[in-house]
Amino acid sequence: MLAHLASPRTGGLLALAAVIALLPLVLRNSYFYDVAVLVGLNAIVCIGLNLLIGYAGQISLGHAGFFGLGAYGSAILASRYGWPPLAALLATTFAVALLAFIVGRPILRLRGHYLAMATLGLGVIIFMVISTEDKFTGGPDGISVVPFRIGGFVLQGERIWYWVVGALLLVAVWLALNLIESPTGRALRALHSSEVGAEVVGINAAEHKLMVFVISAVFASVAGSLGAHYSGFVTPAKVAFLHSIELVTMVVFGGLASTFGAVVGAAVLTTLPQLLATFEDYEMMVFGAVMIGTMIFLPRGVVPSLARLFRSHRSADADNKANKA
Amino acid sequence: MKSTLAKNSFKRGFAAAAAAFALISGPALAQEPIKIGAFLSVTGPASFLGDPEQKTLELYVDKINAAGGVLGRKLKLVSYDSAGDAEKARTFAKRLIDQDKVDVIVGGSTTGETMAVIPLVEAAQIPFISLAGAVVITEPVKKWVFKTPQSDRMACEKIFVDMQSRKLSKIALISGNGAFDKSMRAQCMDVAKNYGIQIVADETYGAGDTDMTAQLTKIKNTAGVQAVLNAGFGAGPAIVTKNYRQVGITLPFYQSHGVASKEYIKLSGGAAEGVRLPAGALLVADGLPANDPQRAVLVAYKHEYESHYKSDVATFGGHAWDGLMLAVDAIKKAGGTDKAKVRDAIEATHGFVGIDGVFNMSPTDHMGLNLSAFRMLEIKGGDWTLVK
Amino acid sequence: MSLLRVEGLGKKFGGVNAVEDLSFEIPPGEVYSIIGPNGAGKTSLLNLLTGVYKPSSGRIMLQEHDLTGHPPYAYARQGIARTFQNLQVFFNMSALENVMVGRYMHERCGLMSALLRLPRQARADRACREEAAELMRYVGLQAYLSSAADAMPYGALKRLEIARALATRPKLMLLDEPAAGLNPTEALELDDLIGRLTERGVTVVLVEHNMRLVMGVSDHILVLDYGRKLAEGPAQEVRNNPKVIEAYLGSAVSSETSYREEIAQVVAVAVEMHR
Amino acid sequence: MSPQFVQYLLTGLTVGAIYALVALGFSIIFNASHVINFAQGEFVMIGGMATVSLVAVGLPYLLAIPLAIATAALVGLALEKFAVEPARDASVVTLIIITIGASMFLRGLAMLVWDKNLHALKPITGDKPIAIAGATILPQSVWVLGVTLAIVVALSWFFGRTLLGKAMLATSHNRLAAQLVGINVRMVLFLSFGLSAALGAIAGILIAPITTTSYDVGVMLGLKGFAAAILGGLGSGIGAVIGGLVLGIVETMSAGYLSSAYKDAIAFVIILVVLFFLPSGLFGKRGGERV
Repeated sequence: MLAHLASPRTGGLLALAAVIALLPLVLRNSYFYDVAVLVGLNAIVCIGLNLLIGYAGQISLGHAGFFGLGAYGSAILASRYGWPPLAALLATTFAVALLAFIVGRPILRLRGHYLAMATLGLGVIIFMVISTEDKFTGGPDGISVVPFRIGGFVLQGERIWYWVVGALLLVAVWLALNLIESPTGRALRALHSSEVGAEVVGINAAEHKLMVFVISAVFASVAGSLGAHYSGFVTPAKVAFLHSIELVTMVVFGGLASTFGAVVGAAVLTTLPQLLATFEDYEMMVFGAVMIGTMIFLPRGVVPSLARLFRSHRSADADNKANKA
Repeated sequence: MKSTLAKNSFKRGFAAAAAAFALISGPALAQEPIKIGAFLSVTGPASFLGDPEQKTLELYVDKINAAGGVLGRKLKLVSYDSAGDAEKARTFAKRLIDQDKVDVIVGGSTTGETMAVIPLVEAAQIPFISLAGAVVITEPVKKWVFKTPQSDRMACEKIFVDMQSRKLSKIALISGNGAFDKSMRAQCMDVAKNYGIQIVADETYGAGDTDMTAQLTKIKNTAGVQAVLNAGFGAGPAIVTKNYRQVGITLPFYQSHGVASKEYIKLSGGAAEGVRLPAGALLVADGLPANDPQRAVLVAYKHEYESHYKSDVATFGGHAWDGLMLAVDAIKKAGGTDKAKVRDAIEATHGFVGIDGVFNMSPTDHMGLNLSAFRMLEIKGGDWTLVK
Repeated sequence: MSLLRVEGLGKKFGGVNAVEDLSFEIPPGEVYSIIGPNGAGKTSLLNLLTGVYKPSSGRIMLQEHDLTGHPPYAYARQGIARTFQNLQVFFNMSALENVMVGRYMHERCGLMSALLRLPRQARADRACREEAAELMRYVGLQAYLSSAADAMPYGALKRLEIARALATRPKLMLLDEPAAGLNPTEALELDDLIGRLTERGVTVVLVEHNMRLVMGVSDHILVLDYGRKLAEGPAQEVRNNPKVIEAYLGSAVSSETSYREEIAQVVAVAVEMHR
Repeated sequence: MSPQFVQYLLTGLTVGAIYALVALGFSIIFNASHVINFAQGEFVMIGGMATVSLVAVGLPYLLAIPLAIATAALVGLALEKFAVEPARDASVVTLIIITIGASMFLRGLAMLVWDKNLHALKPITGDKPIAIAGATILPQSVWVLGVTLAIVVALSWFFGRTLLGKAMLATSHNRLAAQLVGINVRMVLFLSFGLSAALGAIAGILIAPITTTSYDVGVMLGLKGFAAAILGGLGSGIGAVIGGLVLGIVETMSAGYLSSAYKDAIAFVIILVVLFFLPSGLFGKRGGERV
């Protein structure tokens, strides 16, 4: 039983739940809650993106596109056409999944940098459409979004959102961990390492890549929709290439093929600009230096590199003890 | 910049020491500073707005403090760089309200940032003076939201009035795909018919584009065009201006108030000669007649800014001057920092002579400027001149 | 009734024929070896037989199924499994998980049950884990049950690929130079393993340079030269075929195999050092 | 050919030539290291901004330009030494993140060292438009096209005729083999960053008189250069040049004949379509993995 608790699955989930439950003790005011909510939303996107990049070994430099489509889909349907937000969210998510499914098939035939280019291009196209079609999207100035309401209950205020996003983050982590531990997840990891090796044991690599692409798009879209309702406003900046890069950076920073890494990456890189806020002229330089430094000294990302360090430390300890005995 | 940083942290240390001292020596020195919050696009694509705005705020907060502060209290500027990102702006606004507990917010260099923040300031009930241009900010009127710059609709109107007087009725529009450009383009299309103006060509270029001859060639080959209007800021209009001469268009050429800084003339080289644009009077401050109500204010600001920063003054910094001074004026009138009273005082502003014009706020007008705030300028001999 | 039938198979790269007009049949339950000098097209043939390459001409039939032109996973689903000369181990996973991946086809699970980890899914996963462990013991990898794949020695990795292939429950198993890079003891153990595979009812296709191994275990042998069939028949017959002896076994083989073995040893050492 | 078409073509070629120079930089580094250097655009920026600041302190072009190119090359070498070299064995994505980090660092640094303003350079030979078949072209555009052509010729001589060039080429084909025949692969890698930084700087200097320059001018040009390199096929020199020119022409033709608002989107759609049929770009290396 104890061993079960210590497994990364159960133990990690419990630890994350504990962090979410205890964090309000140090969140002094609604500004802190606000940053925490943003961390949660980014973490959800990163968990999905990590399935694609970290586990399946594909890359996407266009995920802000899916995030943005989620945000704008909800914004337009709920605010402009008065749909109930939940219906708008579901319809948007479905549409984004469908889009990912349709474009994913040709795009995912590409490899490496070509795939990077294609996804980047996809993101740019989505961005251009959103910032040009101002009749629907409000153009570069953005669009206001009504608060999220289910039935008579209105989700408003950072504190309520904190718990909602916290719960959703737990669910997202749980889903991702489940998927990775399933035959499908093993298939994804297998094709990351050797596509031909995976194919000859009966895995349809193209189908799996497409599936995980769609899943990651859905994670991004849902987080986008929620984020739009939470902030009450969306601008094309959330769809831009730089936001895609930001997301990939969070994933890599936290650690590829580590679901908790994605959460840590999102947490660090979302709060860092807040810490650097008073040094606006140095912010970009420091941010860049942090990225380079982390990648050089912790090339696997923060969580896996530290876990490895911790493990080797522990096994060295164990060796020492064994030697003494 | 480094010096300000050092200064800031020095000031912070000083403030802390002062606060500690105040605890010992009693209420006489316990005057809390008045906190002015700001979020500006100091970096990023709109830094041409945010940078002079930030510099202006820093300069004048120091100046006011040196002169004894407001109501015997020092001003304290808390400023963040929102880099043109609405999401960042929203979070920083939250930080200003909840964490820094500022008394009034001045800022939002761009419309997107401003609009993202409005729900927050309305909910927190804190006076907010935006430095962005679009009409949507103050139309419809929001209780706690004001703005200082002339709106883009006024820019269009000013241009169209000038076109009317020159009997130009068919025009081509070329604009960037940024927020400022698109908003102005939409406003111009909206009000064009009121002035009998017909827009016969409508071209766009992207941020970072290096050449607009394709769009201008298209305009050149559009039948009946009598004038061209370019809405945009930054490198775009400079490239458009150069390409305009390159493809050999000789029609009257108008720019927007987005290029109202010396930089534009420099960047375009000789190509900017003869270009007209609407702008605040700041650019021609020294050339204004002595009886112009704004002259004294403009000349003082211009010289203060230019001697302190050793760079040309831009109208955008003026927005921040107006924002800060309107707030200070209102705090004085309200006799303190009670938010509701300050708000009411801002709304009651009348005959306030600012950089962007003479402000007359009212419950139905939270900008308080009319078309006279814009002057029609023409570039002659590499400098601004007042038309007529 | 043959298990696998190949008719007029050909594969061109650019203008070069890697495999040309090849026809043969593999009877069920046998060890069928494919030999030939380097560049004879042996690995190309294996790639064709597993769908990794699409043939330029000819047909590949497994029992009554025509698999020509299908993707590799379709071959796997019809019961063809393989190992690789250049290891295709999943180094980002544990050894056990590598074998579990081999069970993939028999773990049909819906996306929803995977995401929600329904009890059924958890049970199936345990069963899969147990069976994979069983297979690892079967190929002699009991010492590596809790190892990460990237922490295993070269010889063990070769057997890991065999275990993974076995996990697909194949009718036909293609081994691409399983003895390359192994030390003599390990190579000897391989004889035994191949023997046990056929006992399990798996038909084995063996591509190998180690003639001792080939002659020891094969029922039929196909000799390739420049992508064409040089000879084919029962092992005994091929061994005594004067054409084969002359063209291949006679002069080239001894020097060639030893050369190859040397290379393989170097590679194995290099792989070890690389870790 | 209508004058309009000629105008679009000339414009497209000028814009495309710049993309081609940036794309060449991508290709050279990719060949040597299989790294996509997302800081390539920053070299363009450094070239332009360094020239501006050197001219501002009174240096003549003849001195300022070589100095600016050298500055960029030094930055390129430093980037390799301090950011890429220490992460040699890291995964592709990790290296991408490192170069993205480097680009942010350099942009931030440029903002501090120089400023946030836009700057223009004086055209090398005036700005009186030249008329060609009813269309016009700026003298500076002629410079862009001419210098690009000269660089392409020089590079093909360098890679085809010089020992160092051949060594770099050999390294790109087979790193291990190159090492075995005694090529100092690490040196090749090091130099490739210097060379491609210099190319980027030249591009930045050439366009500064046309488009103005600023600390963040590299973002968009880097992106377009990457797109051009991919379109042409990564690692192919001729691919980079053709990719750049095609991209430039497609953009201007789209702006001229279709929609100026969607010209970038159209360009990206065309890249996607090309990749769909040619997954390694127009001139990229074909062939899958060996099993």
